[in-house]
Amino acid sequence: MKKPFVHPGKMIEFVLQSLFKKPATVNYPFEKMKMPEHFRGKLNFMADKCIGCMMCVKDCPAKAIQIKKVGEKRFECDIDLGKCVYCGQCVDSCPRKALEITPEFELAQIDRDKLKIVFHAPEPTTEPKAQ
Amino acid sequence: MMALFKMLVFPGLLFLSAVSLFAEFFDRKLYARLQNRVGPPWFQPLADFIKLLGKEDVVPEEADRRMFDLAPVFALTAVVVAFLYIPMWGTHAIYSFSGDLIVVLYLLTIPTLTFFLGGWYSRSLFSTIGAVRSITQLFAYEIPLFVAILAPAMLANTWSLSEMAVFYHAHPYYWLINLIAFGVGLVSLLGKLERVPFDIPEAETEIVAGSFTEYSGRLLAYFRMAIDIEAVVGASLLAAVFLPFGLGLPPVIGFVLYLVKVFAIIAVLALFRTVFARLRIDQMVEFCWKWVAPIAFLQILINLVLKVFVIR
Amino acid sequence: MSDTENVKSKLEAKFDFLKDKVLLQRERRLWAEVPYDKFMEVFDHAVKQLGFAFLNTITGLDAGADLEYIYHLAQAEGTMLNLKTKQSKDKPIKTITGYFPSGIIYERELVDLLGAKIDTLPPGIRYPLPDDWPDNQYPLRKDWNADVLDKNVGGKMEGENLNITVGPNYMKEPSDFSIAHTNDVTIPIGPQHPALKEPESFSVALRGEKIAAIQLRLGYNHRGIEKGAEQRSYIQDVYLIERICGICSHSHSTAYVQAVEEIAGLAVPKRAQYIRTIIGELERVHSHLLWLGVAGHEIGFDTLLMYSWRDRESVMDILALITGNRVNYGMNLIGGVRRDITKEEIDQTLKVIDKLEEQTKYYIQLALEEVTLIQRLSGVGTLTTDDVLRLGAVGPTARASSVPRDVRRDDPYAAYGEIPFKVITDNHNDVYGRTIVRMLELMEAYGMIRFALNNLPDGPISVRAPRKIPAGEAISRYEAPRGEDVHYVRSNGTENPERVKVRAPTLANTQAVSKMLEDRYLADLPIVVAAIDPCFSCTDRSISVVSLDNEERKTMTWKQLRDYSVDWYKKQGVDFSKMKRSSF
Amino acid sequence: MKVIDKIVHWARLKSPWILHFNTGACNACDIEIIAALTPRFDIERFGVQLKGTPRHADILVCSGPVTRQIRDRLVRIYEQMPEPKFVVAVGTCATSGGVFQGLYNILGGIDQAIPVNAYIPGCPASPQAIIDGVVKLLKKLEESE
Repeated sequence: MKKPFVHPGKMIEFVLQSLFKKPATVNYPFEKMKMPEHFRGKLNFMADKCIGCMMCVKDCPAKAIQIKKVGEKRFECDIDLGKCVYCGQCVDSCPRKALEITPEFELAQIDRDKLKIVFHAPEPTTEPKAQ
Repeated sequence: MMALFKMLVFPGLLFLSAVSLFAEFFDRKLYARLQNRVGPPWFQPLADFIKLLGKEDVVPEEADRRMFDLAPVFALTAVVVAFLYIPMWGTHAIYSFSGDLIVVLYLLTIPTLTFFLGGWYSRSLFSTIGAVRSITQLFAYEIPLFVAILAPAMLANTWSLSEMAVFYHAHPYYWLINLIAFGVGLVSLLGKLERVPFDIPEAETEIVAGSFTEYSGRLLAYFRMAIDIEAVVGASLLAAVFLPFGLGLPPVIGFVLYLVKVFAIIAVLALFRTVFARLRIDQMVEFCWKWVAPIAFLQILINLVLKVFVIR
Repeated sequence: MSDTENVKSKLEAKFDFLKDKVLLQRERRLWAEVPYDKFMEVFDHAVKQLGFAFLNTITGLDAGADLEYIYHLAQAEGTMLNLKTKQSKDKPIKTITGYFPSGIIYERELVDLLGAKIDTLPPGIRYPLPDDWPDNQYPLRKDWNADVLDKNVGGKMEGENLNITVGPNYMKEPSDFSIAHTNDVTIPIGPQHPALKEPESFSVALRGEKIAAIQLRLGYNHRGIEKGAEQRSYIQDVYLIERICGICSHSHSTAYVQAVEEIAGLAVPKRAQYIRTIIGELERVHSHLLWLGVAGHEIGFDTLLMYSWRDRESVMDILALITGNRVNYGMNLIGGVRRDITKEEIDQTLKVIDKLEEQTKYYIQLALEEVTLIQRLSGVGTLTTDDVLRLGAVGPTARASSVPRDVRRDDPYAAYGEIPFKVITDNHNDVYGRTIVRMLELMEAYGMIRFALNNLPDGPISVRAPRKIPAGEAISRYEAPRGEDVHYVRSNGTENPERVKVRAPTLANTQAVSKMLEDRYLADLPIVVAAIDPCFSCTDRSISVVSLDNEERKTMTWKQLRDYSVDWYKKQGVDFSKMKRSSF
Repeated sequence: MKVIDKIVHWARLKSPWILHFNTGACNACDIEIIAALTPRFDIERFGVQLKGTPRHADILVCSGPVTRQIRDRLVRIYEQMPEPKFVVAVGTCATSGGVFQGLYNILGGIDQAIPVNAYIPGCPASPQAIIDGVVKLLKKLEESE
């Protein structure tokens, strides 16, 4: 095998240049970082749009979402952020766009139970849905 | 009383610890900046040290308790004592006698031996392999280091560091003769401190942390401190032997100059560890004996010739 | 007549009972069902006469009283012959390790997961199930239920004192590590070890600094995805299969959806094909940059890790921008892709690609010139062309040994048929060669992404797929960054697949690791293992043992096994009796 | 004595050394953990160092659902760590099993085997999310004193 041309310390020049450059490091968490607009983070549920078809529950690969009927055309949604894999399939499956995905990613919790979030149904006193 | 102060506070243990912790920070920060990242804050080595002191000590059941505990303490003691014989500024160390150079070299070998003992008596597989590698490596870099330091000593015709300083102070520019040996010294120091490309005894991806795999808490803190101090003492030794210029300056400026020399050497070591990959143990030994040792002997030859025909 | 038709007619001419029975599903896909008593004959003919020299995998299925086996064979030209056969559950089938040594893991898998009986399988440790798995429980059988398992039982403790033992007695099980000489020190590497980012366990017998023998236990990552995929719907499976591996997630999900689309007869729009290709190549870029950094880390060159990962972040940004996630992109959908690429995204990607190209050129320079790098990579982990063919290595590992095996060219999928690119090969046969191959592949990938973005066809990005996929079967191949990824899907007309079989590239490559480590130093282990770019979460299997030294085996049972394996290896051209004990 | 305790507590918060252990993950979280160490995110800013041995580590960073084969190894590594020690579960799988829930070789989240101090969901948890989780854990520790 032919021995390649060697050059010990080839990187010296390159790394010394870095001394005079700003580091590539971002100042997170002291400065908030903006995720791309379509980044898949925490889910949001708009209870007034839900029709209770359960397509999201059916298609969820991680059993993270539950829809409960709490009254006439009123649905409550439990999402376990500790189970959700943030794939967004439920958003795609929903025929009424009742679910949306937000770029929020800072979801860490000390307490496991705090990862279970509930989106309550709108109060029945509010005017019954138009249309 | 003054002697005790000198030994324990300035420029002894306390001062040395502070400089060593700062040197570790300097090394890590520079390493990080060379890698285009921010790196640790200035207090990081101190925080690491205090945290480790406050942690639980776990001693493996199979380990030899006494040797396991003693090894880090030995290492720490040896390097601190070695420091007392190295002149920092001016021409005089805290203590000196006519053979102190040999004692210093000897004391600087002890940390490596304690790495071996600590690793060996951990009785863990990774520690054992790390320990054996430490010793194998010792034979590779130690002889070139001795020979390299022999060269300037020969020129000065003394075995005392302080007397060497006097000689080079009397003959400025003579230190330029020893530059080749200085290079050898730097390479050997890399091996002594077990740094990339010679970090084979603690190669993380092969044997976890080598000799230190089983150490935790206080004992690990001592070992880390010993290595930090060894870095400063090693750099001081190289500075005293190979860079003896500006010795007649007033104390404060002389002290600053000394620090500049030491940190310059540490910076070079940091640069080395940034740009090289780790060698294998066989490659390392081969490199040291094929290249480093002959170069050191070349320096001896040069100095002999100069001594016989030029300097007298 | 095309090559595939040629093979079909040859096969039908040779065997009467196959007359008009060889199904030509599409170009390069042949299926044939053979009764078991004739099977070995057909198999032998296909391998030796028709040039099907590469075993992709063996799929096993539970078919009631019988077990069904499908042997997926491939030709260098890209034609795949899928030989099906059935054998009763309590009757053994013959091992095919005589033809393909690499087949041993696929057969082990059949034994563990389906309870197949294989006639004289070479000795070795089990895979992929845990050590304390109950007897006679075969998870892939249709009537099997996970309820029989104790919820709170993990694997048994092997080697009680992991970090605090000296001597060769550590490996109490799963099989006694008796290949090692008694004077050797056996060290465990893994499942938690700094060199390994994933859990797998190497037992390395060391003589001095040299490796005398090595044994690999995988399966720490075995999760049971294949069974899980049968219990979930096709839609859920896309996400489950995407998470087989986080680094090549797009590869797995694309391979899977392609198989399902083929069964359902969906015509995926051109634009979707291009987008899949673009994401696939972006994934290759991020994976190869990742590999470069990891390789640097394994040889103590952390600066390389830092710089290559710094540059990789810009690819991650692009992927997050286009797909909505940094890893596990969720881009695929049965019938197309979920998101379109906008004009701004194209512009931004092109910009990043230009920058990365500059940087990659520098890394190539660095790899060619930095002396410590060459010292550590060159001549290490040698795998000759013959070894590659014999052990069935794939991807850059094969291509660095002058084997131009690349599915993108041999069996084009997505938009690869329309995008010009070169298959990179190298003749160094070592880790150095693999580095060069990956770096040059990066350059190719930039070109392909640029071409695909500039020639992106207009149109829809997906077609509607039914929830119930009609009965059928298909096999899909995909050139993942690590090598060829194979997915076999069989449907039965319901919402859930009947069987999903995954053969990840690392599984094919692990076979070569033991070979590469023969007579090397311990220090080479991390880089050699890293050089195949292992992804054990894809693999979660375990592999065979290659030993340098098998003198002084004492126990009778082992002697038996030994005689068998010596014979067995002799057939492969390795004669242990002639091997000398290596000394340090 | 009080002052010394305070200093040690301060040091502990400023020097969290981590040990990364993959308990059967798909690699996505693992590469994101490594990414958090590299220049873009560089968690050495907070004194975090990745260590190879449990003896040196303060925080065990786990990723992935716990497979049957790995469970006891996980417990043993946890036991080898010197006190005080903390566990962070990175990613949805480590939190609950995620997409792998119900598979036969999976036991569920890390908390099925060892106690967990912080959960970082995400599939995978991005490096920013990991930093966020570690910072939240450190904040919690700071308050606990």
